[in-house]
Amino acid sequence: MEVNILVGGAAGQGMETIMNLLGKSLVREGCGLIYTKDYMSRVRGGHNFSRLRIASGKPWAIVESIDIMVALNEETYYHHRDNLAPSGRVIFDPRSFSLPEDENRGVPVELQKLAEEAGGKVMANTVAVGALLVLMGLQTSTVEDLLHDTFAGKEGVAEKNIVALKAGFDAAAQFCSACFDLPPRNEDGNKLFIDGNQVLGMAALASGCRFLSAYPMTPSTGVMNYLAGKSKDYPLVVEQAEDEIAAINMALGASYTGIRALTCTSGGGFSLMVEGVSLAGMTEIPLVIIVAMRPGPATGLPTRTEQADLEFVIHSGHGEFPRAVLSATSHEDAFYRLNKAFELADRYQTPVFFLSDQNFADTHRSVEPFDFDRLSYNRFIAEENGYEKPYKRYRNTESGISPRALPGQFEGEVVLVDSDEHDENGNIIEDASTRRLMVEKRMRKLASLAEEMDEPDFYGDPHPELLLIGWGSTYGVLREAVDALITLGTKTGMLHFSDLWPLPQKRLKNLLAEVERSYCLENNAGGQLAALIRRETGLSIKGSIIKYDGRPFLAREIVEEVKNDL
Amino acid sequence: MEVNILVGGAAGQGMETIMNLLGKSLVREGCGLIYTKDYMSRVRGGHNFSRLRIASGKPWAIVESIDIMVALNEETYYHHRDNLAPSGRVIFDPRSFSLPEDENRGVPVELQKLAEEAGGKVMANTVAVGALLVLMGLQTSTVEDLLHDTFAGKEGVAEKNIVALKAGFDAAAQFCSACFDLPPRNEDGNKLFIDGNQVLGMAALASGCRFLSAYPMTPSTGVMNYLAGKSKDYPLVVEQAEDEIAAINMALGASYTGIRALTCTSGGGFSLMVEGVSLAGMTEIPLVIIVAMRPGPATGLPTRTEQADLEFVIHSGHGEFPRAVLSATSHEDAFYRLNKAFELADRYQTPVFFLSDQNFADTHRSVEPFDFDRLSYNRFIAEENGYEKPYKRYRNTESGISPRALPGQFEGEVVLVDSDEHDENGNIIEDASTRRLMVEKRMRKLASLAEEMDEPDFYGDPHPELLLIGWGSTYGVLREAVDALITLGTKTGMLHFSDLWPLPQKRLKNLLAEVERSYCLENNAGGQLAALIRRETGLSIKGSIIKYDGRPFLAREIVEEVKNDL
Amino acid sequence: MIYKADDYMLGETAWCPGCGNFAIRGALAAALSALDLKPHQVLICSGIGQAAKIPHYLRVNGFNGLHGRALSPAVGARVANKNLKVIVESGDGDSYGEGGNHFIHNIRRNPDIAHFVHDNQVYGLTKGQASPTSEPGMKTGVQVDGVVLPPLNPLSLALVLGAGFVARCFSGEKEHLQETMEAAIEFPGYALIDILQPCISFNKINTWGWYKKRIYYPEINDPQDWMAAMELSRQWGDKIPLGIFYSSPRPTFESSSRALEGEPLSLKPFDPLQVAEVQDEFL
Amino acid sequence: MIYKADDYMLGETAWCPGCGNFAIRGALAAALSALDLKPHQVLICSGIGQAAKIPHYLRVNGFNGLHGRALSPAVGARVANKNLKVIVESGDGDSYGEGGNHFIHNIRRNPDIAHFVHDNQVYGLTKGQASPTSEPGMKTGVQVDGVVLPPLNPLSLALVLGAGFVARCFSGEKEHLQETMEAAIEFPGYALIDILQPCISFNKINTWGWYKKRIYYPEINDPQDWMAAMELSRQWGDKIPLGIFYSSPRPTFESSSRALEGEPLSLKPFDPLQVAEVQDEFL
Ligand SMILES: Cc1ncc(C[n+]2csc(CCOP(=O)(O)OP(=O)(O)O)c2C)c(N)n1
Ligand SMILES: Cc1ncc(C[n+]2csc(CCOP(=O)(O)OP(=O)(O)O)c2C)c(N)n1
Ligand code: SF4
Ligand code: SF4
Ligand SMILES: [Mg+2]
Ligand SMILES: [Mg+2]
Repeated sequence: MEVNILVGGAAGQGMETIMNLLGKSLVREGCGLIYTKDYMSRVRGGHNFSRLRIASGKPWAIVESIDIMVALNEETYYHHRDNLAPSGRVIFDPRSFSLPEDENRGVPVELQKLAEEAGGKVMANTVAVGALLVLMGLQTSTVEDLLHDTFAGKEGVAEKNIVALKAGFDAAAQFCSACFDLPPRNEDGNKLFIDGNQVLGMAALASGCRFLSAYPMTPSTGVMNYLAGKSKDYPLVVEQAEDEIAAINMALGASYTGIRALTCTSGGGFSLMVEGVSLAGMTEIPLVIIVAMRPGPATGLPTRTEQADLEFVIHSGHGEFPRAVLSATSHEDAFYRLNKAFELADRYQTPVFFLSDQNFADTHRSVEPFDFDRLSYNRFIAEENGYEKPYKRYRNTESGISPRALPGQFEGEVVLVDSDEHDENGNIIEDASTRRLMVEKRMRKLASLAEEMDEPDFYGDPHPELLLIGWGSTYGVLREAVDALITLGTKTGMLHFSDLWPLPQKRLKNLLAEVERSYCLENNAGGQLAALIRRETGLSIKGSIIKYDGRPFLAREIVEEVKNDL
Repeated sequence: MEVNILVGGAAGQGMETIMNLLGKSLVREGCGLIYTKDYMSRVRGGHNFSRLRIASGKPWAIVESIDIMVALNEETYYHHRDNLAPSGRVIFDPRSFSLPEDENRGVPVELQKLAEEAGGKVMANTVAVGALLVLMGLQTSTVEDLLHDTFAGKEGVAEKNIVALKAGFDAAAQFCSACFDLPPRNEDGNKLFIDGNQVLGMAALASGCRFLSAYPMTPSTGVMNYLAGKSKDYPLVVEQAEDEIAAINMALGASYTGIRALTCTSGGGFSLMVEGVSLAGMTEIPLVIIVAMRPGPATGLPTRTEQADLEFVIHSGHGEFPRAVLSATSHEDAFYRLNKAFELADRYQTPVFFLSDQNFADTHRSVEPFDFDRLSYNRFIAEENGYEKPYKRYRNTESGISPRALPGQFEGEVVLVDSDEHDENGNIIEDASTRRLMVEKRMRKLASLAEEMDEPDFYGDPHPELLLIGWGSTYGVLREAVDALITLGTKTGMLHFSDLWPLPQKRLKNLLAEVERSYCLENNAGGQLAALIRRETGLSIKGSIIKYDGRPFLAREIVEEVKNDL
Repeated sequence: MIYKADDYMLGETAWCPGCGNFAIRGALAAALSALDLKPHQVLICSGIGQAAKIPHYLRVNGFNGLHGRALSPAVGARVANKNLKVIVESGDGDSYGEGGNHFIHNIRRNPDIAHFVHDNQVYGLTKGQASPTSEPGMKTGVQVDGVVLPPLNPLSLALVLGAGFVARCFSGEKEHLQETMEAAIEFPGYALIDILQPCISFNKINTWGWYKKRIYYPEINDPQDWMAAMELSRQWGDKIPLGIFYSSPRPTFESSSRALEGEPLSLKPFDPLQVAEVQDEFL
Repeated sequence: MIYKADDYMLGETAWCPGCGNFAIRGALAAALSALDLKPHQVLICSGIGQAAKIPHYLRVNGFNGLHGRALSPAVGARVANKNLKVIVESGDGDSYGEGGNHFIHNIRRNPDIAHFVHDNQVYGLTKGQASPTSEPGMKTGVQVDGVVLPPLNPLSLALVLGAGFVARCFSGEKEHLQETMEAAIEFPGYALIDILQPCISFNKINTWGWYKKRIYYPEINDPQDWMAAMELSRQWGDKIPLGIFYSSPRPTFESSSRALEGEPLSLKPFDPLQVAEVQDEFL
């Protein structure tokens, strides 16, 4: 049992207001949901839309079919009517446009007029929310509370919005009240309504990150916005750099000097950072870099999704040095995994990448509150009596990890980091034997780093014949595809990589040996995970399901591709 | 039969003068030779040295053993005396330092004093050349000619140098005259004495390159110097950019507007260019990029050699797009191959990389004059009646290659290139189907590009049991190793890649199936070609011979590693 | 064919209705028409941002490159084909922020390029963060306590770096803008116009009204008086002067290069065999 | 322990005998000693170049980063630990060329950093190409017909961008250099000293004698007189003024950040559980 909602209009018409009000109140009502955004790289006009799916259990991905459409403009209706269920409904403003004669699913609500009557045009979106509520048989009280929360301190605003809300509710009630059954709800409604960027921002804050230097770039900017907001209340500096080169170099300076630092960007900005990545590798300075992927090359499709920077990130920066690459799969996982990224960076004194993408970054889901107890905070900094004297920043050790002291930490000791090849003190050298020593010292870290990698997550039939392999933000849609294929009678499993580099191989090798068919599923044209698996294991994944049009996968597409391939 | 010379001293002592005079005159005398540089990242002081090897046939690599050492300072002697042959000689200035008592190989020549007597201290190097000549049983006349050429127009300078030269000749003659036999020489002496950077600069000029925008960075600066010199006489602009980002973007603007453009750099500078690389991929603008590798990460060892940027270059830039990666193997090959790079860039409208390294860039060899007739110059530009009207920069075609017109070329037509995803006109788009069309159009070029790749060069026993696989500047040393192994009774062959991406696979697969043992030999720590081969073919090369201390391989090391592994 | 301003107009824009960009586009089209520059004779290079979308909306050659990197391809284009009129058009973030290094060094380089900066004092396309010219105190999603950095003054900066043509316009003064654009395009060398442009969506401080109230046309007696230009360029606040503050040509980048004499490089024929003598020096 | 100038000296340098860098290093060591700054209290950030090797030759904390990127890690260091005295020291190519964008925007940002530029008007380490401050006409392996770009004037530029402390020194005037360094280090905010430095190997124009003949100490009555400073900064040629042309503090980057009040960030303890309430807003 589920309800699928689409809200569409031009950029600037305020879809987000509707979705946030609706989404959050539904979560408070105990609904499990997911809400995704499809928007253009512009500020006004064009065609944007959002989908919200409420389903029993946990909805992991959206579907195309629409039960309730809110068409803020005519274009929306025509764009999407083919996906409107026969029993679906279209909320629209009859003063703005009319539906074709043969369309009998309309729910005309005078959004603008009712809003104006309530006190202002801007509240048209609140009117629409009222209409949505009544169609699903909900009352307005939860949204009312929310409006009070949101506009706390702004005299009269909440009240006016409540008038608008009720007006929408009443207007739509004339056409259909509770036409849609909501799936069973959980008792407490004590879930978070949160998007991917917020999860990452919060995870950074809760990992003790104290400096974000970044340059705005979609779809990573949400992390910056989140942390900037928090810098009012927490000991945290967020600095907009003059460019991405400054961003990463500032972060490195801060990390060297002793605080956890972060930078975030997307492909083009990341391209500008790779010299800094190489510097982090050479100087052995911990750094976490969130790369929120979007379709490239170059500027590409700034507000769309893709997973095409995996190999670039793994090989980014000139020269050779250890690094780890983790990725954002589900919201549930990402919170703890970004914490892991900070821990790994500090422990191994090396850059750690966290690959997100627009599909993850901009998607809201209802999730269990996070368990802050599960977070770690270990800085792996030398202690007064815990290091060999004299202090040497790059002292040669068995693990390859040298004791890390902070500048100023110990009287009489100095900490020198160097971009050139250097000796144990950090002083520039040119001789072959010190060079060898240092390459080997750095590279030795890779072995233990490899052991920190989590094996990919398995889901599905414990004895699968068919294996779907994925990574990053396709986690949810793959789960839905697995469920669907199992229902259709195919013993299906999925193996989903969160930690990507050094590539964990055990579970993959075991499973590949057992299954009959396997597919690598990726939001890119090159099949990059498949290539990486081949590079690391020599094993070829025969099947490939790829999508590179900037849109996330639908479970239906995956099921079809698999079925067609039989 | 061979003579191996080492000239060593502090930076600034003028080793280069000696080597250039000597090398060029030896070539004019008909000697086959190679001359390499080992120098520090400083301007004065430290320890630098050069090796010159004269051997019958074609010397492909230097060796460690020394027949004649010119020790411009004491350090040089102690650094290298272990490699001095029992019958070897050391030319040194007895007023500057003395050799140990038990050293009886000394040839004391008062370099400074004789120079001063000839007219100035700076000519000490010329004195040394005179001494070298006599030791090898040569006369001074060829060097005299050369001095006249070099100082043409500078009144009296050649003459003074000739006095110095003869003084050195005479002084050394007292100790040994013709102690070393030169190998048989070729009749005409009509060979070029040229280093790798000069080969590349000349190839660019001869390929019709008309714009180099670059930022100085060792070991690529030689290309810039060469072309800057030529900009006096040829229609060629060389511009020192404010940074590498400007360098690549200027080159792209020039290429778009219709001239062949080049940029050159090394690892750190290349890191700054990768966003531009991605732009070249998206806009489909031809561009040749020379990446002269040096040891990284970060600043690393600026004046040393490494082959650690192969995978970085192949995956550089965010997003996916076709590219070609070629490399510098021998001087003989590089000239034509850089020409191929320009042709491929123009034909496929895509970035083409040319991987050089310090070992190639700074090494002089004697080579046959190049055959300019073998160079191609095809611009693949649309002709007035050769394109479908209206002109569309990104017209969809079967090959993926769109007709390329230049801005201003056709009245009434405009040429629009775009960093965003675009339609056939170049106008920004966001819809899924145009995106798919364009990704597929671009990616289609890869298939025919792959067919342009030359199979790796084979050398050695036609039915090898042992196969050495290499790429780039290790060509020469691998040849010498193959010869040595064959002499030692091992049926050895080598497979050497010049064109690396898309990786040509046929010959490799065939050979691997036949041989018993195979080694990938690389100047890096990661075994990047081996990884690439695995990625592309699933095949694992079992043996790995790697060196990452910033120094080029010696044939002896290769032979030993192979032997030890038996 | 004679091109009227409308003939340069192309496609539907993605700008917000009411945005100052429209007037700037209009003024440029009118300027091109007035100068009788045909579409194929003009090249606009831009970076990324709202302003930088302009090559999609005008029928001329276009190079819509990377964020912050509009000037560099423009220089390359001048090397290849000095017959093209090259205009760089981009936002304040693009030109002075990400592109700051190219801004300062290309002023020194002095290529024959007209640089039109749509200065809305904000990052429009990425939804409202501070740009280098944002007013102190402006609150944004990132500058949550308000902008603290003092705004960069592009005109003073250009003057100090030796720019030959330095002007300020306002998108709301279209005629003046058009005239100034014409002068900048005709000027031999690098010519900067910083164009004040209201962003109705994100800049709630520097609105059309805000600008309108402050702008005035000072009398400029000697456009070669550098100190006077410097003083004008530093006026900001209650009164904001418009005009060509400085105009005084100096040798261009193109004129310093032997290779750029005569025909454009892109038209000079080439044959590898003609240059075979270059290898002789290595014999 | 009390550190005398010599106690800061470290290792053997890779500089050419006779290079101006030695005197600059000496002056800095003397300044650190005079200010009683202990090695562990000081951090020098540098880029890449001859000048930029300085962290290897002085016993203080050092961040020898990337070419052109010395200022950025210095800012980050100030965020993490505002108890450190942070000095940026690098070459003219590094600071004004590759690093130009950080130069202009960090002047605006105004972190409490002293920036000492070894201005030898040439790229030393890469063997003599033109730098942004090279004299027109200077011939090099790349500028084969001589430099054509007008030199960038770092002091005027800094003034226009609002720098609070702007000075010029000469490595051959060691005492003045040391005093000025002390003042710059003590100055609250970004403080620039452009230090004229002979490069005996590659700059045959601006030699020690060339500088020596031209330098003079103008009388500076009011170090807060911006216009006077601007005029001084523009003097170059037969007479080259030395001194602190401008000195007038304005609010620093650090002072604008709430998080930087009190203890340095790097010393503030942290526990994830303390911030668990942040997720409540999503309920
Ligand atoms: C390398 C890189 N970094 C960041 C971005 C994201 N980005 C696109 S436009 C823009 C700012 C645009 O501001 P401005 O230049 O002032 O143009 P406006 O939109 O205001 O006209 C940014 C940060 C990008 N495209 N590329
Ligand atoms: C990204 C990058 N580009 C280029 C280089 C090469 N490089 C090293 S130092 C230098 C110039 C140094 O000039 P300057 O900063 O004036 O220092 P100086 O040696 O004169 O003291 C260059 C171009 C580099 N290391 N990194
Ligand atoms: S966001 Fe601002 S600058 Fe961009 S189009 Fe809208 S009004 Fe214009
Ligand atoms: S090259 Fe010039 S700057 Fe570098 S150490 Fe030598 S004299 Fe000094
Ligand atoms: Mg703007
Ligand atoms: Mg310098």
